[in-house]
Amino acid sequence: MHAEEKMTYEKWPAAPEKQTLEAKNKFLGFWFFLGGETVLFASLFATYLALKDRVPSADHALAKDLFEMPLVFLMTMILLTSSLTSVYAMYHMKNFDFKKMQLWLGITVLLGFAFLGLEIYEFNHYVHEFHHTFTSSAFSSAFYTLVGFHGAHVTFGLAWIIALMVRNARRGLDLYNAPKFYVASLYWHFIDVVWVFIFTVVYLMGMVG
Amino acid sequence: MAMKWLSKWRLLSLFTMLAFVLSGCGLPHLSTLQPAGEVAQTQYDLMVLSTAIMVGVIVVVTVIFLIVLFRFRRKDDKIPKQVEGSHKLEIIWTVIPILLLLVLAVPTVKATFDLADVEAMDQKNEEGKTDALVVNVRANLYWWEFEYPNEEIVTSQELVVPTDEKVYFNLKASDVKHSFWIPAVGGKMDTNTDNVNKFWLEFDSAAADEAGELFYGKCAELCGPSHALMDFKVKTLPRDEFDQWVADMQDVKEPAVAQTPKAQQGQEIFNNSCIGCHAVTPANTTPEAARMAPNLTNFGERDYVAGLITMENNEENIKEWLRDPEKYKPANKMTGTYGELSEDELDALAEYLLGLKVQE
Amino acid sequence: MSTYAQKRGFGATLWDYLTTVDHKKIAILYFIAGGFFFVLGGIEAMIIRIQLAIPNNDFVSAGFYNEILTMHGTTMIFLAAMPLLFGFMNAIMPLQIGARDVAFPFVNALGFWLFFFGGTFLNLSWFLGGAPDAGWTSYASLSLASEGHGIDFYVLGLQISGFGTLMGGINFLVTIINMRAPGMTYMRMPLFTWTTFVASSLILFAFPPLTVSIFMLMFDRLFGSNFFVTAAGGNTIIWEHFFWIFGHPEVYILILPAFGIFSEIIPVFARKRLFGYSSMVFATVLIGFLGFMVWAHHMFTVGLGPIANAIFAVATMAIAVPTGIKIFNWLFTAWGGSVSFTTPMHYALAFIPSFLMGGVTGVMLAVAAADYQYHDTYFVVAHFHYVIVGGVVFAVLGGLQFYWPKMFGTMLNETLGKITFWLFFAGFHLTFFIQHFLGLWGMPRRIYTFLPGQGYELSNLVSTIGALLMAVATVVLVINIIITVKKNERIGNDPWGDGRTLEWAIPSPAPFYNFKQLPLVRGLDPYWIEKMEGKKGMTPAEPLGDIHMPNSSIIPFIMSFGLFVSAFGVMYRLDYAWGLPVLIIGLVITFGSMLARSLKDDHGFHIHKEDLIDDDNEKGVKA
Amino acid sequence: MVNTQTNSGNPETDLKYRRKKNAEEMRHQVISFALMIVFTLIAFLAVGYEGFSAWFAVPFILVLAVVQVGFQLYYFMHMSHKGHEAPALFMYSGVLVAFLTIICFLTIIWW
Ligand code: HEA
Ligand code: HEA
Ligand code: HEC
Ligand code: CUA
Ligand SMILES: [Cu+2]
Repeated sequence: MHAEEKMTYEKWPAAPEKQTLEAKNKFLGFWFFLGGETVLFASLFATYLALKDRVPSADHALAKDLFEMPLVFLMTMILLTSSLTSVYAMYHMKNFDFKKMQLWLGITVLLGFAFLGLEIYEFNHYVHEFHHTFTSSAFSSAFYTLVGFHGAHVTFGLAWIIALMVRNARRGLDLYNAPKFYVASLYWHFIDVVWVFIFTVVYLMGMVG
Repeated sequence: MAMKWLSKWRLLSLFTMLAFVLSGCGLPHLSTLQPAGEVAQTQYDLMVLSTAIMVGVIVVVTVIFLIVLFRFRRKDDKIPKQVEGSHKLEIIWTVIPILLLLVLAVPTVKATFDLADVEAMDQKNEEGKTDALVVNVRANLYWWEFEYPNEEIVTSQELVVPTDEKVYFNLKASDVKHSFWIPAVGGKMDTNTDNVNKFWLEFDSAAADEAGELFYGKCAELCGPSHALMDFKVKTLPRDEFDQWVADMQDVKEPAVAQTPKAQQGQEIFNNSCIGCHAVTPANTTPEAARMAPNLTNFGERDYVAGLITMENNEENIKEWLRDPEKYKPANKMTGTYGELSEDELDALAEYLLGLKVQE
Repeated sequence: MSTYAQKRGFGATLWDYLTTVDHKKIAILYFIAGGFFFVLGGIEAMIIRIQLAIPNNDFVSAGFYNEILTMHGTTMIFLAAMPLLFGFMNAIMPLQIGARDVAFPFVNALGFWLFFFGGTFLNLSWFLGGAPDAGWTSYASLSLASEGHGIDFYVLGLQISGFGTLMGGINFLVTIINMRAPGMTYMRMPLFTWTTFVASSLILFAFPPLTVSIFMLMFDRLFGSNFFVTAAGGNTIIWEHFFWIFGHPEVYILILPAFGIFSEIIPVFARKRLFGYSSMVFATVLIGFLGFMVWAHHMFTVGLGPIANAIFAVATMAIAVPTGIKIFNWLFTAWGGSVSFTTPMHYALAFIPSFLMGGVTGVMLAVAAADYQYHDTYFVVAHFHYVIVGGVVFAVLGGLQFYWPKMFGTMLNETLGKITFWLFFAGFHLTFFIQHFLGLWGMPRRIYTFLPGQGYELSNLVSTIGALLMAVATVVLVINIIITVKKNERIGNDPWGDGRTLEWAIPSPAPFYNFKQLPLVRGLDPYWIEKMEGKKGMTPAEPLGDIHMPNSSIIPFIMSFGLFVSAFGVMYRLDYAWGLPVLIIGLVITFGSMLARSLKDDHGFHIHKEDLIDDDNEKGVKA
Repeated sequence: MVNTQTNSGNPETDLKYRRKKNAEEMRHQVISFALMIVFTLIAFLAVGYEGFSAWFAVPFILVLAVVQVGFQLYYFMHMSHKGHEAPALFMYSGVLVAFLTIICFLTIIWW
């Protein structure tokens, strides 16, 4: 079975993301990449924890001064929901329903943008209200780097999903692009995994003090 | 004539050096193999123990290796038996190394804790001082400062300590990371920029005797171009002489007034160009940040200029140093900070500096 | 599509290599670049040794020495040893498991070009204001204080080449898991494949901490952050931990593939299967695992406290056990064998005592309390050159002689090979044995000169003479290579006569699709099994059919080039107005080519079975 | 590569069966999503509620985070399905290294 072959619902396999050798490789390689990303984010978390509230002088804002629950809660809900919507997209992918898959991916993208917008608002707020900038203290550097790396992942994920949607808009699903969609959705979930720890370790633990 | 003498002297030193190489233990004031105190002794014992184990391992492997090398050379074109392995052998060479490592691990852990025991530094008496002798070591780009917090004095480049008792150290760096090491007396400890490290050393009087009462100390962490030259010296004294030295130091309340006219001229220059960085009083009341250069209170009693063993402390070398410190310690922080000095001024400064003594 | 004509001009060959995605050609690229950097790092080593030959020498200045020293360590580890080993992995591993290619041929090429441009960028520092000078460890307080752009070159160059390494690692992992020939179970994989697997896993988990810490150093130096700025609440010990969380696994990333190479050489020339295969595999995995729990043994003197020091000391010692298992298994592989002393076998045998010496001094260093004495002295320098040169470099040199026929279809000269070996062997021990004593006599490492009268003169001179012998040996090797290429005498599938693994079952050099039909693997050492049963080659596991091949592509080159360009932008952003635009242009190139890659379908092409049948013993294919 | 899907011989029923399986799985996904939302709410409430001390709240919300991430990995990312042995092994190895790093940075960075 060649990957680029035109597909019909009847021919569509149960695990389209792992049908060809290329797809299997992509699938496995991407998981390994996520294993590496786990360590990458762990390193950033470790740095953040080591540098939390380390500021040059007493008038700098600390974690407990900065964070506000409602905003973080909203961001969390948005991102979590986007994880579910991307599961829906994959559900329709398995059922060979290209239109619905695109629709759910579209919703995922919108939620992603909403999250990103809030994050930008949040950072802006810290900078202007608290003079908590990237360069103001070790704490701020670690904070922006950790949360910013996550934000960069969100941005990259959005660009990736959009590129896939646009590229495949006309030709529909086949065994060549199914693994691409699948892997992109794995990436999106992983972003969510990281966020779960960010809201817990950075924001909630920051508010506890 | 002088040249000839010099070359003879060189030859002689070459021979003594060769002798040391042959004896394999290095110089008594510099070598970890000639331990001159409790810490170095502990470490030396560990070295001996571990070396013995390692030699044992090497012998076993070498014997097998040589047998392989000579007995199993290819002689014919036969195909040898394809052996899969041997559980018995596997167990042997798993268990024996584990046992050997246990033998090594136990004293390792014990020594690691012993050498880290600095409780005496926390036990303050009613004056808020410790009964134990404490020295605060501050490492700076290419020079060392030694502050005695209980005695409230500061000195540089040459650490002065009493023998046969534990001396405790607080270690830190003021610019980049360095590492404080007196090979013959004990292992090193880093001077970090982030925190104060603590450890202790003990200087053995008999070994100090053999080393000529002067140990070499080194910086053991790459810290810039002159890392290689960031040496210091350790003078050991019996306790009573040490107390005397402390008292003499404490006696200097004001900069000593130079005696000869030449030296007075030197002092004047010094007060104009140098005092901004170099103190000539030993009190530790100036804040650290303002102590930008070696304290010179007892400079005249030091053995070397800038801690360099090639620069014995005499008039010629002081002038050499002042002419162009860069030549002797690349990238040091003194170069270019005090303008040109004429030969005359150099003479005067040298005389003044050599006169800076606290003891008779 | 494919460009596989036999005779081509220089331009076409160059283009072929710039666009290749064939693992065997990428291997050659790794060898050329890695070999070049090895000579460069070697020349830097010679400068070090000449400077230290006599006391108070002024062959180089203090500042320049620190640059040389830093670049020697960095180049040797990141740009010579690792890429050379990657060369072997690319050249041999897919053949050993009976694969047509690696899992991601495109990514494979990308990995190489990233390494290449990263290394080039790093070395351009020599011409652009000075190289990094804070040691290969680049400890934060010093690397922040370092003036000029040296450290920026280090940070950006390693970042780029590090991405390449990471991709290579993932690629090998997937290849080994997914692309094994029928019958090639995990416990039938040759040891070199196993060590590639474990080393790749180490890469996967060790490089991210390096990436993060290098990013932080870059932000601190170029973007004003404060991770390591103590005055602003930062902490420099963070850097040290990250560096060694990466750095210790890194040394096993180097040594494990070397172990693998020796595990291939010894059975072939002892004509005996590897003794204790399964415990060899187990030991490899265990070394990889323990490798992540010992990093703080590089930081005993930092002041982590006795508890941490004791834990890390004991954990470090534990690694001696699996390594010992390996040493004895090698010895007992040769024991009872029929040992023929070819050049590769010279290296393999010399490796055992040499590495052993380095290994046991490693265990001595693990004695935390005694390490307070050894640390940052020439004792450590002696230790790690014993393991690295006696282990990794011997493996590279021996492996080169061993696999040369498989890669190029010709044999390196054995006599010249042995001359190289003996010169290198003698020079190596002469250089580094005496350094143990220098360390014990109180000579710190990383010093640009030493003062006379401390008893270091003679030993340093001896050490320098030894180093020169190694240089001569390297020159002989280069001559050998030139002669061999000139002569161009072709050889057959199994030139050593006793090949055991799959790679020896196919022509030398392997055709670009490797296996016309995937072989059926019936046990450990599959080729040997078939030979012992009197067969000439492997039994195929599939009927002859079309072979699917990937297309070549220039995109990996362009993508890496984009990062190379943007690195200049990042670095000069604050100095020149053109910095920012260049940074952006570079990123546009990279992300643009990434986009191009993902938008344009690439289904590869097929070699038709008719084209395969009639070229039974030829290398190429009419495309 | 050979088609590996299970085949009853009758493509019609096969597809129906698969559809049903997929729908069932999707229901599970929604349930795990609901649980994740609940966990998140509890975590936020635990922090917002003044009555809990940090000694209780911090470990508690960490446990919630770990459970939630388990859901993400095992359900949303299908790590519970077969064919994920190698990913699981490598994720766990990554977690181990991650854990060591974080423990280290929490204990021996500052004195
Ligand atoms: C290929 C590279 C390589 C390898 C394989 C090793 C292997 C080992 N290394 Fe080494 N090491 C380096 C490269 C390597 N090292 C480098 C580059 C540095 C310096 C970095 C820098 O600062 O710039 C360093 C530094 C270094 C230090 C820090 C020293 C210091 O700076 O103070 C320590 C301390 O524990 C150490 C220990 C070990 C140990 C225990 C092993 C073990 O794996 C060795 C195990 C092997 C054996 C022990 C031999 C065989 C075993 C037997 C025959 C069984 C019986 C043996 C016994 C019972 C002992 N190494
Ligand atoms: C893979 C790793 C590797 C390898 C192979 C080597 C190989 C060598 N190393 Fe290196 N070394 C390191 C890794 C390595 N080193 C590291 C990590 C450091 C620590 C750096 C730091 O502190 O930051 C170090 C430090 C280091 C020092 C300590 C410097 C100091 O602390 O001040 C010394 C000193 O002797 C040294 C010497 C040598 C020598 C003589 C070789 C020889 O084996 C080299 C042999 C190779 C050649 C001789 C090739 C040269 C070829 C020619 C000259 C051919 C002629 C040219 C043409 C034909 C064009 N090395
Ligand atoms: C910017 C501050 C600065 C000024 C001004 C300065 N020095 Fe120094 N001096 C230093 C520093 C720093 C060192 C340590 C250099 C080293 O060892 O790297 C030093 C070292 C010395 C030493 C050797 C100290 C020892 O203990 O062995 C002498 C002697 C000396 N200076 C004399 C002088 C004289 C005389 C002048 C004025 C003419 C002077 N210095 C001006 C900073 C200064
Ligand atoms: Cu100070 Cu090296
Ligand atoms: Cu190590």
